[in-house]
Amino acid sequence: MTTQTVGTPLSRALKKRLESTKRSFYFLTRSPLATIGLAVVIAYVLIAIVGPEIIGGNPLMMKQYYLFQGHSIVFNPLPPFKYSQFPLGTTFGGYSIYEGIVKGARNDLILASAVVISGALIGVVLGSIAGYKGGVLGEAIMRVTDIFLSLPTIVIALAFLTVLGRYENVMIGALIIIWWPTYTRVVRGQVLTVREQKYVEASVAAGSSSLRTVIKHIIPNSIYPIFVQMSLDYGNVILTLAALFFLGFTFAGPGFAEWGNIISAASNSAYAGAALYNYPWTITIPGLVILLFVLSLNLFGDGLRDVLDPRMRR
Amino acid sequence: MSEILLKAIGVRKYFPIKGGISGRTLGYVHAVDDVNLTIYKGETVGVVGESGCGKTTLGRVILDLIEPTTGALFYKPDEASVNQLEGLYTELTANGARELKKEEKKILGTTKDNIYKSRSKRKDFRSRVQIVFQDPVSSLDPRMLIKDVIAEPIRINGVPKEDGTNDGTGARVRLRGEVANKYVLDIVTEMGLNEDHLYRFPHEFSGGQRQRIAIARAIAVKPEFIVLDEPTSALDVSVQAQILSLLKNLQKKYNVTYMFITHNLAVIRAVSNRVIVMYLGKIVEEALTDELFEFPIHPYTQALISAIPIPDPTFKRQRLVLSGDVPSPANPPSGCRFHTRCRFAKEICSTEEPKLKEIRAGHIVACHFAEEILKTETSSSGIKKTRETAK
Amino acid sequence: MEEALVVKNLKTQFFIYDGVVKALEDVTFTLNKGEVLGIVGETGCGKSVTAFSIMRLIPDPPGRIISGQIRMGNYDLMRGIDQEAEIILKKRPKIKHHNNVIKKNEHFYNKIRGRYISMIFQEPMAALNPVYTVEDQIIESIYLHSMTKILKVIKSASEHLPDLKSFRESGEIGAEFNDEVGTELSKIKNLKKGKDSVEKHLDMLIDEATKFSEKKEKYEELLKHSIEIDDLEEKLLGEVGEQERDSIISVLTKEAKKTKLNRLTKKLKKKNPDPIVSEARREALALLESVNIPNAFQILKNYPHELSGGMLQRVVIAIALSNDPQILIADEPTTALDVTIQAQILELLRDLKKNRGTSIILITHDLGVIAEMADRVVVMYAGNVVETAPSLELYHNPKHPYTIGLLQSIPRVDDPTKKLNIIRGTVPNLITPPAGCRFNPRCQFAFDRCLVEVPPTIETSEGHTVACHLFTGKEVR
Amino acid sequence: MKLYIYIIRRLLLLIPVIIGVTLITFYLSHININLLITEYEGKIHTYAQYLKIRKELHLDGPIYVQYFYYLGALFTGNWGFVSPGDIDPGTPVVVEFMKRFPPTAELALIATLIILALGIPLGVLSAVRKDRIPDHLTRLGAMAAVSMPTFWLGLLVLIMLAPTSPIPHWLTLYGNGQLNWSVYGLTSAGTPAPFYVTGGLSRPTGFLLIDTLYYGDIAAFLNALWYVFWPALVVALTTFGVIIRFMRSSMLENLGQDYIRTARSKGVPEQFVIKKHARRNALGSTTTVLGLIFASLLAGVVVTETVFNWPGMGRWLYEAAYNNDMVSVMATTFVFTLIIVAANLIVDVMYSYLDPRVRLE
Repeated sequence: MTTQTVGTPLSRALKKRLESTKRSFYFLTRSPLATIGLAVVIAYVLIAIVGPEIIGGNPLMMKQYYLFQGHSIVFNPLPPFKYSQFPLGTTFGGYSIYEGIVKGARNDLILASAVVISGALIGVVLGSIAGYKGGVLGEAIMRVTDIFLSLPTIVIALAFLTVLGRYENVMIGALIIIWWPTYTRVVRGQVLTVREQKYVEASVAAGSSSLRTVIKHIIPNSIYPIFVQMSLDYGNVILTLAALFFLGFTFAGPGFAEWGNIISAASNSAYAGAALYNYPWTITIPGLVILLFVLSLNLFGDGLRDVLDPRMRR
Repeated sequence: MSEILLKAIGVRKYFPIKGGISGRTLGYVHAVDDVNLTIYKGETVGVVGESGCGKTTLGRVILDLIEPTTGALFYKPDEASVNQLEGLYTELTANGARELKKEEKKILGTTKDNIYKSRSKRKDFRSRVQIVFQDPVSSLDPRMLIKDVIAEPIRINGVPKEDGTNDGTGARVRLRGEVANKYVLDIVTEMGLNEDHLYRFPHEFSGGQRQRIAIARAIAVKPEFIVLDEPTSALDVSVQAQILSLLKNLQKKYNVTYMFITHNLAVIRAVSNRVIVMYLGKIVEEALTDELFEFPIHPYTQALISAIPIPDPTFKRQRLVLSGDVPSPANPPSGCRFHTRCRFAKEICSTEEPKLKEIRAGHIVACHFAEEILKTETSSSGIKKTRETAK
Repeated sequence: MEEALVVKNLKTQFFIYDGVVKALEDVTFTLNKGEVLGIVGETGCGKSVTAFSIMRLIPDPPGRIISGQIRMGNYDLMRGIDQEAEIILKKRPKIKHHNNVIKKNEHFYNKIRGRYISMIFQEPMAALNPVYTVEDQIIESIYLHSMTKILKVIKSASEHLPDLKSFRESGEIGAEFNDEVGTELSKIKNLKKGKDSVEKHLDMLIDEATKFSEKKEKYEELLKHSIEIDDLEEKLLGEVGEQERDSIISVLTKEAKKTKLNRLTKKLKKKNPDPIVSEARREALALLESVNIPNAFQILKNYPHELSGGMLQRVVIAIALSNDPQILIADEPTTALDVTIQAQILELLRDLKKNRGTSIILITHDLGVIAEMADRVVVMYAGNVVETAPSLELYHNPKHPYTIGLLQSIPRVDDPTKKLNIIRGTVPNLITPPAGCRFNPRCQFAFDRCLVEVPPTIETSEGHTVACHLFTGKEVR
Repeated sequence: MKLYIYIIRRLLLLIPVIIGVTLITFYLSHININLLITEYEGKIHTYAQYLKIRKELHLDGPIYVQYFYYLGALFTGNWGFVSPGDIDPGTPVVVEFMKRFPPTAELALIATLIILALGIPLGVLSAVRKDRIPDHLTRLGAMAAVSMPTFWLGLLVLIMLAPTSPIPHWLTLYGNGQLNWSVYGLTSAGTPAPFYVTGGLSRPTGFLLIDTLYYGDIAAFLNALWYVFWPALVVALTTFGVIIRFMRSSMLENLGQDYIRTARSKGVPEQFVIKKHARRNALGSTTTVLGLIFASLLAGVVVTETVFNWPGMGRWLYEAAYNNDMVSVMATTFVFTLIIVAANLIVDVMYSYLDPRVRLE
């Protein structure tokens, strides 16, 4: 250590930390796809925050375009890039696709965040209990988790929406019910491995209480896989939400700005005839928006896993 | 010998084996089975045996890190109560109570001062004992700075008030801020590390350095007793030598008592005063170190000693290669547990369990034929004797 | 003495994010026929990398043999390594793993591994594939290299069918024949595993011989083909021109595909196996018996997780011995085992050397094991060979400061009064190894020359070489 | 442990799971009593009548009694009737189920086959060529596929294969991309369908592919295969990324194991190191995620059936949910859950077959 004598031990240590952060960053950037993924996700988040404010109007609903033909109102789709007011065109029903995408970003992100964060919180609490305490309680938690894990995702959501009505809370609740077991399982698995580590035993040997051990050692060492799981699940929640809206289980009417809802509006009329083929942008554009977001999340999550998984480093 | 530091009576640890259709308990792994142990102040007790013999579990039970199935543990006990308890225990075992008995559990369990049963005793005990583990990789929390790793037991337990005293009577104080930092720095300097190391994470250190950190963490609260669980097994010989000498210096300075668990008999010989040999959860032989290595009596100890490779090509001796593997502790052999691999095994060995008896002064052996072996065999299996004959 | 293996200037490096790990720098030693050569050193000194380099098992990426020569008898094992190195250094870090040159060398080397050089590993628990039975994994090795032998044994067994039947009746092996089945029979006899075992072997032989006679033409054809392939392999190992070599390799590649090793598992499960499988199984049985496994026939059917560590190590040794290799590399064979089991395994290795005359490279960090086993010892430090000497000489007259320090830092069970001597510091980081002698930061005798100049290897007495500036004498290289 | 003992043990472990599942469906179907008695609409005029019907349905007792009756009805096949507003109002749910199950099973099985046939080799390829072009392409492709909304991909396929699309006519899907229901004999009305030629014949199994073969109509069989293939492909594509990812990582893990080194040290050619040693082990651990994949596959089936107008249970569930037909929704939910539970059972048995260590525990 003769070479490092500049500065205090702490500043030298901080410098080292910086090195190590750089190193982590290197591992992330080694996969350019993960970096792109992160950038795209950040862009979506920015759009979700700023976008609806710039557009103005009701931040939840899409603008509707219609014309009078004689005495009746007609909702014909508008092609993209033709009218500055509807830059991406409209769907059947005359909803602005552009507004749907921008405002939908906010709605989708809020809904998905609510689901993923609550699911992860429930998972961390129950998983830590099941993993660290074990015993009858732990066993019971895991059995219940197993039961919920064997519920098919969309099916159970549809059942909830039928029985309890089509409300926002029901939809979020149903999705949480679908997602919490995964987290419980992941956390428990992590806690079980961490619990066997000698530093946990050393902490117990030093007289540390259970709560202290869990908070100081177990949770910090088992939390990272949860972040990976969250980033990957986030995309799945978005997909499921879109599917539910596409199937018509919207809680706020057909004009609600949600990505799946735009496609729903487009395709419902498409059943009528060859319309689907004639107005392809009505489903292609919103679909690509979903695809890009979910793909970016997955790419980022995958990169994150590689960085956090020490086995991948060499 | 000097003052008794620790006394364990009738300690058993059975781990249940779950399985079958309903996940009920199918049987027990007899990890530690009916062990009586006395540790005196200031000594180093070596515990030796092969993997699966229960030495690590014994270390954990002695430190109250896992709850034993039965047994009592006393810390600096007063003589009267120990004697009374030992009397009760001999009485019970004399009646052939090999199996777990409710009565035994009751008697040993309710005795006052038993650390396993007394909450306040337990807390006090925890602040006076420490453990160092084998695996230097997993024994330090990867997400903690070394500073915090070492400070953790100090934060929980405080340190003895008068500097350097180690009689367990002084009150403990909790250190804060600069004082605590200074204290930690002093400890690591003593371990041969420097201030820079405090602000690093465990993965930035080599195996030997990590083991130094683990020892620093253990010694930081000035404990009276440390269990060293294979502290050098994962290290290279040159580093092992460094750690062993560090441990010796610390013992001299702080007057701490060690229980040194290892499978390496050479290390045991180098560091310990007294050796306990375990086989399948039982103590089979116990003696002072030199005595044990020169006059091993139990056939297992003899085989163990003869199996140590000696770094000297001229050293030739009679080799006692044991046949077969160690039986499963889930289903230990009846009678003497060693009889399946023993070259002296007779019928009695498979039916009757030998008791520990004192064969020579301070030399306790559990073997039906101990006396006969002592008469005929010692000269060929002891280390020193063979060496002399070889030359 | 005849040389079994000559390793010269072997250099292996690992290319990782932090830089290039110079794991082996100029490693040179020879292994004589029928001796046990011990390689000793601490973690990170390059013992295992040496073994893996000889076996060409360095995980790639990130590791690579950069240069060096390895000769086994008349065979040059490092053929093509310069070509490889050229490609690697040019294209690093993005080497094409499936580069043709590398692929060709791989095929060439598959003929060496398991046939001429075998290896046993440190962790017997991890060294066997958990989803295949013990026999599957032994037979695999026999199948790959000893097909001709199998077929020859079956053929000669069918010629001696009446004799075998009469042996079976008497339960004893009588007259000796001068052909393949004769050798096998005397092997079985030498195993001394009792009547049951002999009968088992004879039963299997009779069964094979009968089946052989039924489809004689098919198996004769197979035998002919197999001999042709063997000749080609022989040719490949010798000196051949580039073009011929390529053509042989392409034939052998096709041949390798035909072995269909993944079907072996199914074949072994059949109730009525074909004679080739049956003979391979019989040989596997004989192998297990030769490494003193009790109940060998049952063990054949077991999965690795059903056996103890000691047993598994015996199985691994049996696999290594399956084609009677000339050289056996044992990489810390007893480190993961208990002392009493270690004693058993060491005894087995000793017998092996005695009975089969196999040359053994024994790699370990335990100087005690080396003292018991080795005829000659190579001491390695930080990727260099620092001292080579016959065992007795090394222990009683060590020259290199590292060897001396190492010997003095072991606690001695036979002499507890001896004070432990400490080598200060730790093994250096091999990305930026110390200049000059790599041991200089830890050496108590280091002087200015050590800091700049790499010490030459000097022969101080017959067969005793040391790489240290403290000594003068004939420079070996 | 013998394999059959393991299976028995695994079957016994199912009991609590099934009880748990019935508890959930019971809770859902009894939380909204009004929905439960909608099928009596028109019969209820007075409060007394309401009470009477409530009694008939055992909805007035304590909760455990209600559960008891619910279980009884569940296991005796008395699942209620399809509500008005659906395709076949008034049909017993069990009868409807018998019609709806084969199409879904057919779709799911073919999708599973596609997943396994694509996912496993691609996962192996990706691992063997780690960090090279095939690996990058496979991973990116798989990830893009799983990131697509199922319904969106379905719609794209429909656009591509619609009669108005410029592809050759015989490649298009009939009737604007919608499979004609009469093929399945579910409705009496409808335009002529490929299989309609044999109309009036009974459907011995209800499986399109099997029935066409039963009557020896190869042309109809190929046509049916074409119809099943596209929705199955959509389901498979949006699901198989998981298996590729898992196969890849478990291949990589296995390739780093010591026994791979042992195999190489024996001189085993590289292709067999991969085929025999690494792949078999990786398959073992990959089966553990098959259950999860199957669950998400069924979710995809629900959406895909709706998009393709496939007359299976998913479509039924969608319609029932849309029309607030709670009885049908609960029935399909229960059946879907049972299918997943059964799939998990099969997966566990497969795993224990592939990896002998599992049987030991």
